[in-house]
Amino acid sequence: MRFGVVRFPGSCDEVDAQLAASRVGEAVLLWHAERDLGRIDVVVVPGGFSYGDYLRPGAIARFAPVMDAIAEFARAGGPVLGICNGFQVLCEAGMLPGALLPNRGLRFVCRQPGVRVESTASPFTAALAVGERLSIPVKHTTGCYWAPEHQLDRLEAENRVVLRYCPGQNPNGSMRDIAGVCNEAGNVMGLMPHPEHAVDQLTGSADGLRLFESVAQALAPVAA
Amino acid sequence: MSAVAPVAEPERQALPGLAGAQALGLTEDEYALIGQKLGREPNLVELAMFSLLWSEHCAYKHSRRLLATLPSAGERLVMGPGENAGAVDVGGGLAVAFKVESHNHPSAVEPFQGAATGVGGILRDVFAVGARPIAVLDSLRFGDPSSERSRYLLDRAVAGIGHYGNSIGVPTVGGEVYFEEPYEQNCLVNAMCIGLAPRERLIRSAAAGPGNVVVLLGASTGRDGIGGASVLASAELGEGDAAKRPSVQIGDPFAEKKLLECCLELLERGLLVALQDLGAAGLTSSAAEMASKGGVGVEIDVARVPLREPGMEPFEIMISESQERMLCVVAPRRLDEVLGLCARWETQATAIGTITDSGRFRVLSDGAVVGDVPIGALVDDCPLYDLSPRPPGAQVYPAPAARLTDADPGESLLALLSCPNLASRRPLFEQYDCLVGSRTVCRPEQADAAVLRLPAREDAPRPAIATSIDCNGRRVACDPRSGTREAVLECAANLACVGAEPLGLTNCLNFGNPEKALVAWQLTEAVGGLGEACRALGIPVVGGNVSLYNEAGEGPIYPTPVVGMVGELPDAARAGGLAFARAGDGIALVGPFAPALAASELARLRGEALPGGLPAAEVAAVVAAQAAVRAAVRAGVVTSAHDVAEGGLAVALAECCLAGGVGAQVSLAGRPGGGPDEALFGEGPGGFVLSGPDDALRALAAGATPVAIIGRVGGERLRIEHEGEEVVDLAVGRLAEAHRTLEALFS
Amino acid sequence: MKARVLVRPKSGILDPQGQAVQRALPALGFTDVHEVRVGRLIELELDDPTRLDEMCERLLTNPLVEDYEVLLEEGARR
Amino acid sequence: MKARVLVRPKSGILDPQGQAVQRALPALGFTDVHEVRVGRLIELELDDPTRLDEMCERLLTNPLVEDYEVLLEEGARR
Ligand SMILES: Nc1ncnc2c1ncn2[C@@H]1O[C@H](COP(=O)(O)OP(=O)(O)O)[C@@H](O)[C@H]1O
Ligand SMILES: [Mg+2]
Repeated sequence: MRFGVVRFPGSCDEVDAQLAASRVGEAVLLWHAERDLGRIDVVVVPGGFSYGDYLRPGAIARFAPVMDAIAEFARAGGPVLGICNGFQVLCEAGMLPGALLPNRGLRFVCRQPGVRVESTASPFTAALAVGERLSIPVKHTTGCYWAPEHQLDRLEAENRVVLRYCPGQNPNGSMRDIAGVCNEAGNVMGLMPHPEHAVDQLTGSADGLRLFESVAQALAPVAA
Repeated sequence: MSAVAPVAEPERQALPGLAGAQALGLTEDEYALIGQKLGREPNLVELAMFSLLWSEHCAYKHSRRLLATLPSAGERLVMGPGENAGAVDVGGGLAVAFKVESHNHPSAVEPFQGAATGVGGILRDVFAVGARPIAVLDSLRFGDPSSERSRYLLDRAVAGIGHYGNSIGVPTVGGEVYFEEPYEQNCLVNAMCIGLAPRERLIRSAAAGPGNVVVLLGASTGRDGIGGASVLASAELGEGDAAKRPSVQIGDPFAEKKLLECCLELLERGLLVALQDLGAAGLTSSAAEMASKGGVGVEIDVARVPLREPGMEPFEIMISESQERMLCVVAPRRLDEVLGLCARWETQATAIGTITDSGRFRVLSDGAVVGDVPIGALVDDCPLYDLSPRPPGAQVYPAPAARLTDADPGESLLALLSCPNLASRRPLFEQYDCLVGSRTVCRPEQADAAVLRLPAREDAPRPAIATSIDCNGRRVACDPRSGTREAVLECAANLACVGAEPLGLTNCLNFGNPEKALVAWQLTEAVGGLGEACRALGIPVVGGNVSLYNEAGEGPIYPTPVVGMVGELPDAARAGGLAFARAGDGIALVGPFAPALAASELARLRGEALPGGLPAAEVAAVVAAQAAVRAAVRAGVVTSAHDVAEGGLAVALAECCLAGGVGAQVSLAGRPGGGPDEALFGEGPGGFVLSGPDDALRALAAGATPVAIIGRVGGERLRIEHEGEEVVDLAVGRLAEAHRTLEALFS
Repeated sequence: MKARVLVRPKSGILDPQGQAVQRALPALGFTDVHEVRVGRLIELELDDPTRLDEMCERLLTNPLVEDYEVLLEEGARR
Repeated sequence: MKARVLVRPKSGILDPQGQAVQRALPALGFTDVHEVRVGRLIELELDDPTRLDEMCERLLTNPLVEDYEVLLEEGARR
């Protein structure tokens, strides 16, 4: 079980993601300029401010050489998790539907909202139960999830809205309280909350660890 | 004067003379002294260099003698004042480096960029010593938020701090903000940074090895902040501020993130002889200070410096304050490796000069000498000035505007909770990432100090450090010596409440014009009080910063010696929170607390004049009470601990209720003759509110520290009796509503 | 040659920045502004404008949520 | 009427966004772009354009670090 966590210039949460992943498996950093992922079972595109978030969050990072390899990995069914800036990168790259717009409040917001599991279609939530409530922090300026209404309907119909903010706790104005979505095949998931910052009760919550455990479990037979 | 004039293009070398020197802020005597040191008149490049290094900001000409009186030694000290940041040992082979610095005047001109580049600058000071920044704290002062300008400054400064800290991935874990009229025209924006490093990897900035290469890292050089150090940082703000505006520096946290990772990797691989940040006075001060510390000379060719703007003059390049740059010294055989690593981090790196054994700073332009000065003269020979302190006959600060009249204790409590100095800081700190780095155990509003986890070690699975930054300028204005002592004690009290023991202190002395007798007195008294308190706590001052000339219009700001402290605790899992959490717990008032209304927040709301003095605290008894609280928290026998500060005991109780979402019933006895207001809202050092099982609270009284069980946690209301009469009865929800008022400033 | 790319949120896309500006105007005495949209301006100095659309679609804008318009220096053409 | 305000970093003022975009372009095959500046676009629908300069200076731009230019809908004048 080997996680590869991408490091772009300007990534900030990559080491935290590596630490979180290393609680359930091995975890290495993947340099943005690499074209070859090596032997990797799960890719994490982490949070932070790749390329300073200049122009638009994720707009420049999605052209990094490593992204071609990640797209290839995803096409082959490999699990990819985009967290916060990583979610933005995956949307910009067209690997996930929709876009992330500036928060309604226009400010950076760092908060610990409740998040409800809506779907177990992704390997990152396969081991969780629909309806479970997780406490996972968010911290971002551009986290308002947006997609055209018909696409939102389709996402819901296809069970691809993976996480929603609990009622009244939407921190950014995301449409339909969406906090995380996955692609059609379910193997690529993006979310604004930071599960890597919720892996230890000592630092506030261990609920985020469940996502890492879930994907490890989902892959276990393969890895064995 | 002398015949050894430097060789240079003559048209660039017209001598600026005394008039030029004065325009750059030097005095006639200083100009004469420069001529003496050089043996001739300085040219423009040389004069620009002197004017900056001999400015208040770089030379500390009015404060150095005072600073020398501060205790700067200690068992745990690793690096003291004189380096970019001081450092203390935190065990396990690790050291923590920290420093606080001001960016007041740039923030008054352009608050977003001023605050952002303030954070960028203090981060560089910390990674310049080889430590990875792991936390930022901010200390802010603005005028009353009823003024549009204050709201604008607040809004933009907070956004700027968040922008830089969040983007670079260093958590902002704590801070403070006060709103008082004397800061209306001259806001204060101080930022503190804490860094972590293996002890043996800390690096000093002394250059060494003639023949070694001087490499400039990071951003290209533009005309940012030309004259910034002398104009913005050392002169009173006033009319014509608009004219100073073109020198605004723009922060680029993305560039600094790459620079930071690059520098740390260069150090980890042992590729650098010395490292130094470029701050005020840019290349001039960093190169001169590195050479001075190493007792060597340096040669820099300005033609090799990558420029952002065409046509920059050599003097502009030498003093530009463009951000996100560092200077390092590299052995020639390591140069390629250094340049290669920088390229990988997309960080520009250029060899711009060499270390020499001449003891001189030579500036070249395409090989031609355009400036040549002895390093000693630049760095060490600035004249120091004695202050002429004189205590004022009467309080000089006007009474604050009255905002509250005829209030009963319940109304006073609500007014206090909702006043800008005491209302919840959530609307500020939610704009800061307090989590990145995975170390944050106690977040803002959870505990009196931020707690950051350190790597596990054999003797301690969850070691941690705690940090806090404090200063109540209004109390310092009443009594600079006692007020400063109180600021230090308050910081240490915050640490005690999470179970941490202080290891060291940093400070930023924000004062007015030291050439005025009043300010000189404030400064002298404050530094005296700072030293006394540090000695009482047995901790060193590891470094700091001085920001003078903070005045505009009506006179000086409140004297504001901001104190930042770092302490250690053995077990992060036992870090104390401030929240009442268990119904049925007893509530104890612990410590030699002697509440007084004079100079309190309530007195301010009532528009009372500032008293000319504060009651002298029994420092030793306060320190002993802190030790008792710390021991109880570390033992894990109490549920919560919170110190009594602004707003007095009633506000402290309300804060414990708010944090836990639970009520309390409390019964107080007063000083004979003192009314309920004094017992409820009086202030002074040395008081703590603890909750927990009664026997644990009673056990605290085993030492000499006074302990009184005053109530019980539970219910949904805060009820306070005074001398048997109920004086407060408020729902916790009502308290919460009052506490939320700052939200309105950010909508 | 110089080119300017004007990028704006597509109609129908929420523009909180524009709304914030619009809300702030009346207090400053500007009462006749009916709508405000805030977008981005990108100014380029380049040799060959023929690939500007491609540049806009791939990098400079997010076509899902943004519209753009290219203004060329007078006299220039694509 | 419609007005557009183009806001850009003053010359000489650091433009980190422009730099980041410029550095990203070659990898996408755009090798002929010599300079990029990133600013803001503000589009307004308003009745009276005479006070636009005042609006720009007081609210829409930060005159310390930004320049601006007003483009009016064709035919309109101030
Ligand atoms: N108030 C103070 N207390 C203790 N040390 C101080 C104080 N002010 C400045 N210093 C020390 O003096 C040195 C020079 O400070 P400064 O010029 O601000 O450093 P830098 O150029 O690295 O920012 C530093 O080592 C700093 O820690
Ligand atoms: Mg320094």
